[in-house]
Amino acid sequence: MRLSNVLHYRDMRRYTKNPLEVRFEELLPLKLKNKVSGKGDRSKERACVHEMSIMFACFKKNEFDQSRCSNEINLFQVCANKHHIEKFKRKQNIREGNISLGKDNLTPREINYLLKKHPNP
Amino acid sequence: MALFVKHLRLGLIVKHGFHPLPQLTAAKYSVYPPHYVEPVFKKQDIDKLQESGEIENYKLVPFKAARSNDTCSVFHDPLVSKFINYMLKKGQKKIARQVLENTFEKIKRLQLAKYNRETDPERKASIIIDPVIIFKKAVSNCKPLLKLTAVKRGGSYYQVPVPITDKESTFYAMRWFVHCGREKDKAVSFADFMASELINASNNDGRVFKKKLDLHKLCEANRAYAHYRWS
Amino acid sequence: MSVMQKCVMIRRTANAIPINYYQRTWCSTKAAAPTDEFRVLNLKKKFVPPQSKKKYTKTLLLPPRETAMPVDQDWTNVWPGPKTFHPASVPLALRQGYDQKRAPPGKYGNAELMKIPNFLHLTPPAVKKHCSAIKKFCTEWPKGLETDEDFDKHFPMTIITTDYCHSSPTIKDPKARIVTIKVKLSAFDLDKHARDKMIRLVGERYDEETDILTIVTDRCPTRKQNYDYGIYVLTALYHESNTFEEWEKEKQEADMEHYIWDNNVSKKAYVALVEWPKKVSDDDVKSFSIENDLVGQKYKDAVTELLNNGEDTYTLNKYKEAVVGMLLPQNAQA
Amino acid sequence: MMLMQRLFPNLVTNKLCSAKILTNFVLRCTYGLNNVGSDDPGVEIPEKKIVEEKTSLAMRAYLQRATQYNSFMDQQIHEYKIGKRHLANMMGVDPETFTQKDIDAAIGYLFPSGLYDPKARPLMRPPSEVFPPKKDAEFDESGRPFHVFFYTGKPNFYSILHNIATKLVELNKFEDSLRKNNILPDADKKLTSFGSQWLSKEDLEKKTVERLSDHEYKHFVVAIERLLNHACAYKLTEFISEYQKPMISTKSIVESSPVLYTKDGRAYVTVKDCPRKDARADVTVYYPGTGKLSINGKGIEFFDYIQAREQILFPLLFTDMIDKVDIEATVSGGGVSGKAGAIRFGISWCLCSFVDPEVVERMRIAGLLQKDYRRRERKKPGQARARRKFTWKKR
Amino acid sequence: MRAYRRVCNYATAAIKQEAQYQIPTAARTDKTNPADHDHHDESKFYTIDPKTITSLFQMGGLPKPFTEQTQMFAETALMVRKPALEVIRGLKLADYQKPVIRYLLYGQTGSGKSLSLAHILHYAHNSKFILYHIPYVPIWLKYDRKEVNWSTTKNGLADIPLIAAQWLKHFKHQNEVLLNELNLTTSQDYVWSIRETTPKGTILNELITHGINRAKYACDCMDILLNELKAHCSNNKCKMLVAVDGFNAFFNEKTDLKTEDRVRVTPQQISMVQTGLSAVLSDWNNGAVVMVTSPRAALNTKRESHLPIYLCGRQGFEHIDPFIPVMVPELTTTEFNNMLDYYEEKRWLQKTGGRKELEFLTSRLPAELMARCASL
Repeated sequence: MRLSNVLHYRDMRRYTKNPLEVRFEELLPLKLKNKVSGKGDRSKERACVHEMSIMFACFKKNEFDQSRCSNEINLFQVCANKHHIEKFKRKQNIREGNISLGKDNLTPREINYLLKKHPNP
Repeated sequence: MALFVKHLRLGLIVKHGFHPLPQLTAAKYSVYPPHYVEPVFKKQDIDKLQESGEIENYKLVPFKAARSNDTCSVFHDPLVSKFINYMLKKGQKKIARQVLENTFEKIKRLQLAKYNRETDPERKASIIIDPVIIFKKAVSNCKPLLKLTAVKRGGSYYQVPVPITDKESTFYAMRWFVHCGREKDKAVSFADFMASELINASNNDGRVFKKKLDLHKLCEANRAYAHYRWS
Repeated sequence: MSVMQKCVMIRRTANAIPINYYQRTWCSTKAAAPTDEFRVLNLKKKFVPPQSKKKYTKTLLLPPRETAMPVDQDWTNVWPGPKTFHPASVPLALRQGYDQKRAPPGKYGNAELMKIPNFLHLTPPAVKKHCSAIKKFCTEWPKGLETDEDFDKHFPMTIITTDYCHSSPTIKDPKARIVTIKVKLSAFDLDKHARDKMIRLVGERYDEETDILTIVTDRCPTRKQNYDYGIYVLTALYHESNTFEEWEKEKQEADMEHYIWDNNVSKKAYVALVEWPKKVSDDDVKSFSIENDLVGQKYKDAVTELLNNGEDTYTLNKYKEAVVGMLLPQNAQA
Repeated sequence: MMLMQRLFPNLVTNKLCSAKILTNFVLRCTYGLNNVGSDDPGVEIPEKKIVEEKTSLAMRAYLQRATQYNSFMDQQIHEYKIGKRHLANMMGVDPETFTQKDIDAAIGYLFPSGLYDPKARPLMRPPSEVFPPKKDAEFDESGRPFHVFFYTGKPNFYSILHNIATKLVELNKFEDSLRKNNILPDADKKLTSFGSQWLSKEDLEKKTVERLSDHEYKHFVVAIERLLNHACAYKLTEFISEYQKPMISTKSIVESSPVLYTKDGRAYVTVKDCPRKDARADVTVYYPGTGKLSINGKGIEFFDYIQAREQILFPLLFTDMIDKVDIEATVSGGGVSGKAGAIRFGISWCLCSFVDPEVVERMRIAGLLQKDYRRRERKKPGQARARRKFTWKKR
Repeated sequence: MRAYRRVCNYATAAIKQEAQYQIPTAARTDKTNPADHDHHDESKFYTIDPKTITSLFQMGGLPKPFTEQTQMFAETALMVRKPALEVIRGLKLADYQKPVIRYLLYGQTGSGKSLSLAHILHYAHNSKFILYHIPYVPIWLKYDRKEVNWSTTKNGLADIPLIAAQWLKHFKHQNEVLLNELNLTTSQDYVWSIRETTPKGTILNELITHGINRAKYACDCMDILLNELKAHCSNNKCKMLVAVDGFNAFFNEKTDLKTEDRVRVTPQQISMVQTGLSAVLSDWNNGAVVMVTSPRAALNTKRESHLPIYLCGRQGFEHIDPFIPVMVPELTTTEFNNMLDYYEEKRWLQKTGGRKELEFLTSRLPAELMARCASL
């Protein structure tokens, strides 16, 4: 529809002649959809990759002697642990269908759920 | 009418469509009802519970029966009994336990010989003779930090290093020990082989320790794929 | 070539015949005229409406018998003997079966109720009635048999048989043939030898604790035969144990139940010890007496007890004491 | 209900239908009345003429069903009462004093069934126990539902959810007011779910007289847990405890075996038939003792296996009673670990009578007083063992 | 995970404890000569010097696990226990003009019978007894690809020449010094074959050497040696102690042995067994006999009880009657604690505490205690 409108020669002419006369046409409904894409859910950066690389660098320097890299190892493990717990929590939330309350960035799943409940008028 | 009912049922599904299904499929094998709690059979643990006052919470909670290898004895060690379970074959726990005890005896013999040979009193004191401590040290020395998992990306599989939990790494270490013990020469007994292996591992040496290093090196080589992993 | 042709031919005929055959038969059956005249080929047959189905007349069903039963009826007349369950004649609101969602099925058309046995003919009033009916055949309770001791005294033998009661009309059961006879051995009045022989003959059937001999017979097909056999066995046992056979004299030390020190190696050893360094012969051993020898008597007692009562800490200690007293008198004094 | 409403327009157009056909039709599509239909062929269920004016169709259908149900129940009760009198007569007892207990005994005598499950045996019970209860009318004569949530289809269930939600809102308000006055809710009073569990789905179904789906039950659990975890939930203890049930009966915790005395004044306790796997043990513990142990007349050397010995030691060590008691045990059946487990169980229960209740509680936490129900798992067809599957071969 | 954390906690706790713990020392006695031991030394350890050990138990006599342990501890320490003291006291007090007194040590498996016997042997060795010591009878009778021949001299009996030669070596090793000192000679001529004879008046040492060299005649040599020694003892020339461990194996129903013509031999059919049986007879004086019955020496169908008559049977009882039965009981509490102290002193037992547990688990049997402590 949009294409046909744009291609319509007469209209084209009209538009080009006097830009002030351009009339607004509502081609798509002027409201947001009740849905967001779930693609942005997963962050591109994997967890703890940075810590891992630091650790590997240290390993390389010290020929894989763990005792000399205890600090790096510790950091990595703390990170991995934290990530693991977070993952577990997230999974549990999904399983139980929990919705976080009073948080500013919601996951797409939560947004979808809320939008479904309270759609745009 | 039947058609209508069908629609109705469909409607129900649609209604709940975006709720994930509860886990109905997971088969429950336990004979105890789900609200039964694992027993706390070590006296120290119960004392700890009592000190923190948590014991009040368990007043009305039913506990599962203690299993037949649990005891509050001083000599009982959960890690050791776990290791026995890992190394047993066809449920022959009696034999597995016997073999591990022989291993411990052997460790003690070797260490005692070392101890008696040593003349310097300071060094003498530093020699650990207790086989259980040696065993624990060996296991903790052989625990890997990472593991490799195969992830399919663009039609080919990549070996991706992934961090692992503490439990899993303990399991890996113990499994390597068991496999290493099984790959030994036939002329050597499991106990002898294992004893030397454990002592070596406790000194950051030996086959199992090498295996861990190999894994780490492989992980290091594949670290470029780290961002391929799920989550 | 010719063979093949033949085959084809055969096949054709094989195809052809049945069709014709059936057609013909069809014709013949349909056209079978009742007349005596020639049969006529009726090509344009008229439509004959098929015979209407036989109409079933609804049988008149009487209401179930239970509805007509008065509440104070005599049940023993309604159900006099063993019979399979019948829902209409049992006036109870029975149910049997298990269904997770529904109520258990009722008694009508419930085969489960017919499968299980019932004792509807043996209700307490029925039993009472039977008893009162046979009461006239009973005799008085004999005097002097009031207590159990009297009973044991006058009737030492107990015979146990079992009758099986079934819901089915037959009362036969293969287990009814088994007869158990129980007797107290003390009732037999046996002497020492006979009693010993009896116990040896009977073997496991004798219970030492209660002194009861139990004989179970089940080899004959009827109870009477089994009973007779049991009694026969008991009689035979009694007489056999009372006879003293020639070979019983050959009984040796090893067969004896009791250890007798005097004719054993132990005495010889003791005599040899006392008489040391003299060599002792068998006659010396026999003639040796320990009448005045306290140590020897103690030793004898200890050995006899050890071997008769079996070894345990007590008898072994006693033996040790005796032997130490004998061999190491200095030690015993100290 | 919606279903019925959808159906009724059809019926309205079909005015020629007689009342009888209508009842039959309705009967088929209502929930489960046919299940309880009389199995007596001779009984005709009397039908009341229904006043067709004013009343709504739904009400009419309901009334029909109700009368049908009531008359059916009346019939059943009548049969039961008559049967009871008959049974009393059969057994030669006075029918006036004939109780349900006597009925059960008499039925057990007359119809001796060896069926394993007692539920499957013949029975004669009052109909109120046999037939499940029905919901009462949910709307008035003009078809107006009584309940606000009538059109949800499961009014009782949703009213529970509604109650929970309103209470939650109230609590929030209460908490806000507290916080405004700078009072924090009391942390000590916070409720916990220890020792109790939520009503199971079946219980909730019984409570609401409605069939619930798994999702709905889950919703309920989520909602009430949220209520329970609220900081001010202690205000609603009663409401919450309505939907809780205890995990163990308090009776089973306290009860221990009675103490008996020997002739020389020693206390002893006997526990018989202690189970573990196929083994059964009878254990006697004498209290002032010196640590003697006899298993089938032998000492600890009855068991070669060290783990079995440790098992027998376990309760004694746990209660520090090794050289304070004498133990006698006879055990039969089963294997080595089964025997040891059975004796362990027996010793633990015996020791209960000789130690403080505090130690008994500790023993319970250590899992010594719980019967071990685990048995060998059966092998399944299509599998190599109990759980092990055959190796997967593509072809 | 939680379990693992718990594990780690324990480990650290154990290390901490060790730092504070004072390692105990076992009670020992200074008297190295068993003849001096009396009831004050009971339940204490005494050390046997290595020379005696090599001369006495070089070729068997001590249980294998015990020898391994002594090697590790670099000393041989025996506990002075009541049954051994009792027998030694008997040996001291006995009237040697009377026929020999027979002692029978019995007790449960692993209660320390063999070590008590070792103690007695040490005493006998120190007080110049000739030791006629059979280390462990079942070794003779167990299937070990042995060569079994029918005897040429005794009808119906079988020889095990190699084992007999081995035993003669053992005998020689134990008694070489004493035999040289005493200078005992044979009392008659022995003709082995046409070319080999042992004339009257030969020293016993030579007889034994002959037996060792010509294994064919070892069994006969054993028998002759016994008879000679018995005669010498009766003539007051020497004293002899006959010690038989695993005595009840003489009365077993069968052995694993087969002759070359594949006939199964019973123990009574073996000439060495007959010699052993004649050694314990009391037809000689100036000596003593100590026997040990052990359930482990019996066939594995007959190990229900450890009492002597059950193990030896009526026949065995009559053979040795009258004898002094000496029970070797399990350890007493002081003995038990001393034993554990000893192990801790030698760093063999690494875990402190849990003594009550060990007491219950092993029912205070020393051998079992040793096995239990091995992995702790």
